[in-house]
Amino acid sequence: MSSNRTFRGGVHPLHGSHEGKAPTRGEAVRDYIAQTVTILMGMHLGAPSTPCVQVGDHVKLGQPIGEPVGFLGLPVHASVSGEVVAVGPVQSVTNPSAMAVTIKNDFKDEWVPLNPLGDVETCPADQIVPAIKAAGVCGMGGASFPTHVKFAVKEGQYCDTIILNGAECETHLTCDHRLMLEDSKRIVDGLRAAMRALGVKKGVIAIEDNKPDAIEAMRKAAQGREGVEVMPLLTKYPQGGEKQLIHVVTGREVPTKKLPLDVHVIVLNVGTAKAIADAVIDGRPLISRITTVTGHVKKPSNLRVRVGTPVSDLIRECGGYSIPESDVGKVVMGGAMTGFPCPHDRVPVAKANNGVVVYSQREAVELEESPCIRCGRCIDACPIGLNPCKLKYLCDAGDMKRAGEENVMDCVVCGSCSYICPARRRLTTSFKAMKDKIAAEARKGKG
Amino acid sequence: MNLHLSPAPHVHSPQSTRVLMLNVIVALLPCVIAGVWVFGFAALATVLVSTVAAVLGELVWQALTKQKVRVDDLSAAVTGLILGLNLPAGAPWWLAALGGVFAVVIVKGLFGGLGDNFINPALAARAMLLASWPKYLTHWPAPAGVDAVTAATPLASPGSYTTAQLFLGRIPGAIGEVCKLAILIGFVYLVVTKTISWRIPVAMVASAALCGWVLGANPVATALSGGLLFGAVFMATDYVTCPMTVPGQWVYAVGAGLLVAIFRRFSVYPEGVTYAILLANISAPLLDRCFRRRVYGHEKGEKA
Amino acid sequence: MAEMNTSLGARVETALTTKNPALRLALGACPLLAVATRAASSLGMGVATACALVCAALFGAIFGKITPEKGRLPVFLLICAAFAGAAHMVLQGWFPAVSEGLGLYAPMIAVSCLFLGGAGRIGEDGIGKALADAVGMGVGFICLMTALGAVRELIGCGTVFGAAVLPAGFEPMLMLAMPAGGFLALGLLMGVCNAVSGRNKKKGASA
Amino acid sequence: MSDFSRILLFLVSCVFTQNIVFARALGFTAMGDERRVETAAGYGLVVALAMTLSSALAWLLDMLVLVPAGMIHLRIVAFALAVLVAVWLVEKLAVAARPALAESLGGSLMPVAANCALLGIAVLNYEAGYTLGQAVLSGLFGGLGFLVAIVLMAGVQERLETSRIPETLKGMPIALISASLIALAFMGFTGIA
Repeated sequence: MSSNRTFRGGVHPLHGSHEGKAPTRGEAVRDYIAQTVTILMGMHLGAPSTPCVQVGDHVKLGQPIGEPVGFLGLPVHASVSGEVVAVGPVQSVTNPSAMAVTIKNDFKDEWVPLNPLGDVETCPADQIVPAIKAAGVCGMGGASFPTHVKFAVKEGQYCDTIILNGAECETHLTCDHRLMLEDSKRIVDGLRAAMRALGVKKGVIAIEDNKPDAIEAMRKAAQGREGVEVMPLLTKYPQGGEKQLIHVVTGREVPTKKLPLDVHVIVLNVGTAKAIADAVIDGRPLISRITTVTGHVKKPSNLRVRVGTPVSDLIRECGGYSIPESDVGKVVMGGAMTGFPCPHDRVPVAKANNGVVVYSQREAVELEESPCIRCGRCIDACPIGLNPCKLKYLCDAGDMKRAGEENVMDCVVCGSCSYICPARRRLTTSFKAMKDKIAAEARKGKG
Repeated sequence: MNLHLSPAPHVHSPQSTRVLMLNVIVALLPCVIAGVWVFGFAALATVLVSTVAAVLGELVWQALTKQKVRVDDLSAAVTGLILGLNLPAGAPWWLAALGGVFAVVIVKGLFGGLGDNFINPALAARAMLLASWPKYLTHWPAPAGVDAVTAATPLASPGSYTTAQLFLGRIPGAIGEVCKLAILIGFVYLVVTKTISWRIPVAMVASAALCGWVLGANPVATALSGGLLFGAVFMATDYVTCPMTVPGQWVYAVGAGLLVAIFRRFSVYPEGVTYAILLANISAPLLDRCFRRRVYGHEKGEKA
Repeated sequence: MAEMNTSLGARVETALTTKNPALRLALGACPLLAVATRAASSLGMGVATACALVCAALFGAIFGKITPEKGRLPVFLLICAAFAGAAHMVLQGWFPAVSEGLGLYAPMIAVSCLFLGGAGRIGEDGIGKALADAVGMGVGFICLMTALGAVRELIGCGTVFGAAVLPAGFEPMLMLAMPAGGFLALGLLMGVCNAVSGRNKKKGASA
Repeated sequence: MSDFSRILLFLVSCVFTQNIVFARALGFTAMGDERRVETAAGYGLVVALAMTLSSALAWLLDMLVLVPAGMIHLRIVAFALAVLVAVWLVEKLAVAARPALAESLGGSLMPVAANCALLGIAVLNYEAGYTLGQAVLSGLFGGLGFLVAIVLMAGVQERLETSRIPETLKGMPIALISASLIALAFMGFTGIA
């Protein structure tokens, strides 16, 4: 089942230890329901939603508690039933004061009335996208882009292929792997719903060849489904990057500053497909997700948790830290290549948080940057074909103009260059900062 | 709990600068051993002096210029070791020491240190020594146990040595370059540990042999004589001074091989590897300009 | 692309009009680099160039006023060439050793003067100011050339002004007598000057 | 030896073995702050053209005016004049043939005359006692040597942009030290042609 399909560049992080996935990939998903959830209003890319409940209110499962704001807005739903105990800013992974609603679970799991559309093959196609929006579905692979916006095909555009991203190239994570094994039919249902919504004839489920069982399971589930195929890909990071995936699957390249739809492709994470299926078939909003908890925890696992569950609950459910608490050096939300470090372990899980990895102090200590030796490894590793070595110099010098000329805006912030650099230079960090700076400048120019 | 907040990626390739330099030192050890076997302990003394001088030179330079002392990245040791192996056994101690200091201070330090020099320090130092004190750099002691004080190198009198002699190295020459077997062991080690790619050494030796053949030299003898193999494996592959992109590296290596053949045939020096690689180093920035990778989503050569 | 096309003329002109005396001195030394290998002959060349420079500056200041801006550089080059020729003839007559050392580089005195005199700016200053500047540059140039020649002679042959000053066992570093050594010596000399003047500046600022 | 191979050897000699910048230390002044390969190539072309022309002009001036009139002591002035005329001609040529190029050269090419390689090549030709044809070739090949030198230097200086060169060495000093190392490498050509 191994495959040669891949892109140019890339790296093989933790290749010697099965990309860090060994401890959790054989573990079936367990349910965990928290006593208290803190649901962030800004879990998607775009303006945070506005809370529409007050302290003391009783909410039911799936009841909207946040109203969408702006073009990229999404509703937020209660992930447990119970009493609202707080509405106000909390610390999230990246934002020290993020608006959130805290609900004390009464463990009754009473649902609000739902509007299921029924079978994905027969339901009215024009109601699929509104259902997805109402369910608050956003990309669950990490970027958290509102899914219904991806489906907004503009005048003159069309989509001919939907790619389901099951590559899971990020290290440590196995939540998509487990989902594909345990819920393969729902994933295909979600893909079919998306295809029907836009009248797309071709759906491709792309999976890295280090997950042969998932490829098998998805092939079985896809049998007899119209236009759906499974495509194994070579195991290499960042195989699951949107641009890389589109190139590998369709042979097309997304032109710079354009979107996948400009080359007639939409890419969805497998978890998003499952959420779409839930929204269409059952009318259920997105209130839970599977999260991989691994690293220095006693019992690395995949947990199906309610949105808003604190990370500390996940770690306790996995038997707690396997090293003394003083030796815990870093708790990362996501995988090793792109994950965000948590400021403390009580931050809540959002819709797009696919994993929690615990590092020891020794592993977490920041390596000292040393001079570039011009070995060219970063150039070979860059999946985009940039010259990170030169770009780093320009970014550190603050030269926005020339960094732009060297195509810093095309950087996908995958971390391959920083990973491979023998001088431990923090290339990706510099590029991210420069991208943000240029984007801010552009916004200023417009506004 | 004291959590670090350093940004992604949170894992790093195990190959640090230091590990890479250590790999080169390990790969050079067979050459050192072979040199001692061929020329006796005078060879070891020369190599040690230049290595110690390079390391001390870097240490003192970095301390004087108030930089962070980074001798522990081993790059100065590699430079000194390679320079020592490029000298004749029994070269005066001050010559080896001066070469080591020139390499790390003038060729590297003045430009900013590791990674900032545009030309290979060990080779530039050798060229400096050859220009300044030519009599010591063209005086080749005979291998230990051979009844002569000095002898003609294979390049000066082609055909006087068998292929086996050339390969095993009981011939006059620079300490590190004589034993091709040792160099090949080092080469395999470097390729297996992914320290270097096979590309530059193979392309350079092949190009030199082929061009030499066109100019009337025996290709096997070309490949096995003088410092070609040593230079191709250990010096042309210097990260800092070779092109960074793969197509650039091909052109660089083929060009260096061509220059070796031309120098050996036409110049006053019997050996041209030093100059060939130095000239290739100088063209490397231009090659890097010519051969850039196409950026995803851009037409070839298109600018943002 | 705009930046890449920064006008060539402007670039060279900066070299000709720079106000930085150290840079002007170094640029002036470049044409004579190949022959400045001995302290004595370098001193001679320095003096000859300085004399030519002072004369050229005087005439440059006079003619510069009446020449349109575009014609200043050619006029100054011709003036420099005339005095370089005169200086060369004087050397040939009175100091044949220095003249021989110059060899075919004698005309380069003209180009040296061009840079030392800041050719692009001639005619901007009055005669008095131009003369003072030329004398200053001339003295500086004599010092620089002597230092350059002395350093190269000391390390390249082990002598200074022809006198052996280093122990008998010293083996001269031949490279210093070659162009490669000239570039290196001048570069390092400039670096040392910058370091020293930089330190003085810092001291001045803090005092 | 055929004419062709003689010319080829002369070419190799002028461009590499006796490179006007690295082997004769002439014409370095233009490289102090050259940082872009494109500009360097344009400048090198202009100089090469001017060198060819000034070689011819200086030879003609010497043989047709100075020697017959017994004014050989005015050689330096005459050669300087030849250089100025050559540069002036190249400027006119550039404006006529490639207006865009001329624009990019900043209007006036006159400062190019300050390049000592131009005066140097005229004197070299005279010292070597070349015929007119030899002098023109010497100017052309010497100019190519200058072009090679300035492009290589510009490549190196572009590369050094990212280097942590000490403040006191930035600019001219490090350019001189780089030229020194390149000159060392060019010694490999010794004995060829």
